[in-house]
Amino acid sequence: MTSSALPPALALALILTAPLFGALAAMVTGRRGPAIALATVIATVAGILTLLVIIAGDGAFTLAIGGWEAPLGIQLRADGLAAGFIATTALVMGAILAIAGKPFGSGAQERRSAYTFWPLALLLWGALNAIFLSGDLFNLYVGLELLTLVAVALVGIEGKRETLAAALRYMMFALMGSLLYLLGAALLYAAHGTLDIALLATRVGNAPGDIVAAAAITAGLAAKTALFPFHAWLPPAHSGAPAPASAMLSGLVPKASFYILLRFWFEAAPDIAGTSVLMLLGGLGAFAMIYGSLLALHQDRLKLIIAYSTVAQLGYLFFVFPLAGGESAAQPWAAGAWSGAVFHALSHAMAKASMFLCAGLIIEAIGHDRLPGMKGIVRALPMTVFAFALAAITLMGLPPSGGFTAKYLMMTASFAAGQPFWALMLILAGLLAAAYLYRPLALAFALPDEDAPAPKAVSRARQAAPLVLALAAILLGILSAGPFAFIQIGRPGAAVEGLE
Amino acid sequence: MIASLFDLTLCLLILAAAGAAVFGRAAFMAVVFFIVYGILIAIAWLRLGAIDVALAEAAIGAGLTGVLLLAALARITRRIDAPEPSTGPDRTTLATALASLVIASAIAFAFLTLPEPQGLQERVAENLADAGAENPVTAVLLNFRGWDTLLESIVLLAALLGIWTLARDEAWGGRAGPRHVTRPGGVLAQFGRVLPPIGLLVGIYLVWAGSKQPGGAFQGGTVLAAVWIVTIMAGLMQAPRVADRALRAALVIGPVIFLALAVAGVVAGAFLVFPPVHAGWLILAVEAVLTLSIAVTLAMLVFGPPEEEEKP
Amino acid sequence: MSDLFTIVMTASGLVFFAAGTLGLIRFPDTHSRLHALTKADNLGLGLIALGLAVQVPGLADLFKLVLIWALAILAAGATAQLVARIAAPADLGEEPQSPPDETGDGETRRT
Amino acid sequence: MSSWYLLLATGLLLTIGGALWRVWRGPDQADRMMAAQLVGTGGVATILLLAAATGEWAMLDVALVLALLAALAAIAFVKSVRGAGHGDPEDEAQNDAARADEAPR
Amino acid sequence: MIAPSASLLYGLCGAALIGLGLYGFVVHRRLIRRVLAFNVIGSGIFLLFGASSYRDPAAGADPVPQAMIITGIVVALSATALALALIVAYARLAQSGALPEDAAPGADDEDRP
Repeated sequence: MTSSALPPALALALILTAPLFGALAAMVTGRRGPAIALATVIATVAGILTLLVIIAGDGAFTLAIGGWEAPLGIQLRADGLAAGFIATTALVMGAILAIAGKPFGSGAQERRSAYTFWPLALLLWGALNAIFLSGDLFNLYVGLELLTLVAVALVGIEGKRETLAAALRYMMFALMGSLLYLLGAALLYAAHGTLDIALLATRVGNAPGDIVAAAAITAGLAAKTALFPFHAWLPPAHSGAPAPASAMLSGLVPKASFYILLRFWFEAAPDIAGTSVLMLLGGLGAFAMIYGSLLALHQDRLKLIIAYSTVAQLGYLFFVFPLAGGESAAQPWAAGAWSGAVFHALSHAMAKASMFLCAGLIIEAIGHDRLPGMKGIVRALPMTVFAFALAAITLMGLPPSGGFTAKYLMMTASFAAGQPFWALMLILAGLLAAAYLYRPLALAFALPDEDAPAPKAVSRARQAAPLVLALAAILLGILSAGPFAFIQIGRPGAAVEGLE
Repeated sequence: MIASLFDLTLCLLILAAAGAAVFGRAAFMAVVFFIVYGILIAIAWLRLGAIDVALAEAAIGAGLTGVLLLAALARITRRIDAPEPSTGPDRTTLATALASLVIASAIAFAFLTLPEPQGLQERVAENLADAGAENPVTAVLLNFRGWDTLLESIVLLAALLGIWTLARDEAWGGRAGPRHVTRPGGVLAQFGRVLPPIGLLVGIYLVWAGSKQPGGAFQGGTVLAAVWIVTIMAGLMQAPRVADRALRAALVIGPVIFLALAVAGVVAGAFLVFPPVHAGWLILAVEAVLTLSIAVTLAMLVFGPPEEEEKP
Repeated sequence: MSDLFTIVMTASGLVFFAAGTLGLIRFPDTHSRLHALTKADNLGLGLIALGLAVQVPGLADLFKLVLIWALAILAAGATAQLVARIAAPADLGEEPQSPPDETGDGETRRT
Repeated sequence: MSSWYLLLATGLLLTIGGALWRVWRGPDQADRMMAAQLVGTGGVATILLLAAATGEWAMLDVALVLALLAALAAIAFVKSVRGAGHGDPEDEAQNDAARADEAPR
Repeated sequence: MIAPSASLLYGLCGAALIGLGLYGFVVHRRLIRRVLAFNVIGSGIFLLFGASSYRDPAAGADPVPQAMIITGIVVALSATALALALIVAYARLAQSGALPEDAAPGADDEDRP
């Protein structure tokens, strides 16, 4: 599809290897973490820009690793969806790494967490990129395991009793999820002699093996995405880690397993989806949304509110399955629902990461994240509170944010499909998000208590990082036509309607 | 007929060992049963025509995992002796048993109704000449699906980083794990002297032979790691400091060279290619450095995070 | 001829293994079990390896057989001594070091 | 011959079954561990017979690895008795002095 | 009666192992037992996978699943090592081998006698 094979290969090689090289370098040198991270960002972003240009110009493409075509080898698949997730990840990682230089910088002596944070963060990035580009279910398994082990390590990086418990709880869910996924992959290979997603699409049918495999893969990935009832691990894990780690864990990590679910249900096994299964997934999502929101309302710590909000927000990602899968897949509204979910995943990644980074800065300033202590914090941290408010707009789904575009697309699809229940749930989700995010915001803008200790100053440069992310989430809404068209590139059965 | 008898007996033993590992009352007993189970599973792999997997299982499943479990158990039980919560056969365990039975039956049903096998034996055989390894499994691991293997070697490092993260801050930079003491000249110390030369030989042989017959970087690396572990447990050597540059270089050298090779493919407009002309020695070279990194990483996984406070 | 040799040797190898297992099951205390075990099963393995030695196709495989047996003896010798020290406190007048296996979780204790 | 080897191997599996019984009964940790050692040796012998039965002599490598690593678990076990898994299993009460400064906190 | 083939037997054995492990994983509260159960499930899946790729002994075992299984074994070992290290570190701080929600009331407070 491209005139020369060199630029696409170079772009993919940079995206796939730069974070891994960075991680290995950081593992050796120890105290150069921030500098290596900067170099990694530059190299990876160069690759991503090349990739975006290629995809926008010449369309989606695949690259057979080692020149071995499927089913023998592994195919890398670069389409609009992959590039969208990769670009968003790079933006979020860039902001996180920029802000992490202070808490995880090293002095004269190498420190434990300052050492391990950098290779872990870069490995997390490398794992995400590997997942987003992979077109092979077993290769995805290896990527997912890399991601999981790194994420568990990041949860436990504080080394306190509660965070270790959270890491262990997370690990137990994640291990079970991996095994289920692996079981499904094994059954699919046994039946069809390949794990390449494109080849599977033509081979997977409705045999018992395929159904058990699909069930296992879905359950496994749902556990990793913290879909209700597998959600219990998420809030303590995401809220217990240091802010930069939380931002990665909440904003990016669950998106990987959701992304594989999307690939699986819409590309590898589109024909297997029965209405009842898709309804169940959507229903669990609705349940997660309500449950997570209600618990978020009851939290008194900022990071816990944000973490429970993730349970809720991940919940309505799953509305995509009843709206765009199965019988709906051939319908005109499917593209809108699918794109809406992708928009939601991307804007949530930016907004949620921004919020956790804000929470981290607030903790830096006042020493804790208990709500009452946040009174009047806007005076000390105006940019941070502004970023938080912008991110909140996205999470509530108010215009003109990316979250609004997502909700608009999904609601339109929901009415078109004659399933208004999902639209109702989306409205409810927005209201609940407004409710649980109102409290911290209201307190931040309130008059500070007379006797409250003065917050510590936080540099403007560092406050800029979450602001950039929150602004990006808003921009995604304002400029939604471009990204909307872009993520459709290479989508099987891509349709044009949805955004008019 | 006799073959079936053997298979049936082996399956029953495997199930018995697994059942005891799951149901056994004492944790130590469960761990011992798990070690036994690993040995039996390795034999099962031989019956399934998978000698490479049997090697990996014998080295990892029966060997390293057992050591990890025993060491962890010793350190946990030293700290806790409180009776753990009962899990008698109440309603939840009954429901769990039922659910497990249903799931296992569903999987068995799915297995029994699998369509005609369409494996990749032929396709692998057709391309073996260009793959640089005569052993088809090695060809798949290093070449056809080399990206999996590259990521997997990094998974090991991720686990190690995770383990190092669990060190106490004061101990950071110090020697990995506790310091092992033994009586000089005792049985253990003697054994620790005799075993390593043999193990070194076997490990290197496995890597070298891996391109032609069963074996390879992971199996050989595991054996080498085991040798190092024995030497340290026998008190003949001390584990390296986690801050040691040489150690860290050894940990990453394999993945780094593999990654570099992957990037070099860009020149040909591809990713991770072994040019058929050079594939033979390239694969051997990659395997050699991978073995070193894998061996060091596996051993460090067993040693654990640094524990003693670093003396300035 | 060589087949006959193999059959006799491997069969007697199995007999020793069986004897070792019988001892493991029937002998009353840890120490005597240990004793029965290490002698019998290493002898059994040696006989089987010897029986197969006339069947292997190459010198390398013969060498491997020898190495396997040597390793087994070496490992069994060392571990038997080490375990015996732990398992036989009575002879040394020390308090028991190898606890009766109660490290467990007592998970079924109440049932 | 192949059937003969398999028959013998089946017999070996039965002796392994006997060892499993001892692992279950205990009563000491040492009993369990030594019974596991028997399974290891029996497993090595079984693999030798399987190699002979199938003519796949590459299986000997598996036996070699198993024999080489058989001692690993046993050493980890004897070490686990003292000092949270890193003490000296041969350390008797009278020569504790060397241990004093190595003792775990 | 048709003689059961090796692949059939080991495949069913794998399925049974998955069931056994699942039960153990859910029922046990001590984390180390869960890690054990995790490994039993894992090897059950591998056995099922390996058996399914050996259904036609004339064609030989498919090398691709073998390579995947070796990868899987190494990945499982990495996960096991990290999980065990976490459990040890947690036990050091909490004096418990189970997660707080699974520990018996008061079990956390009991020290070694």
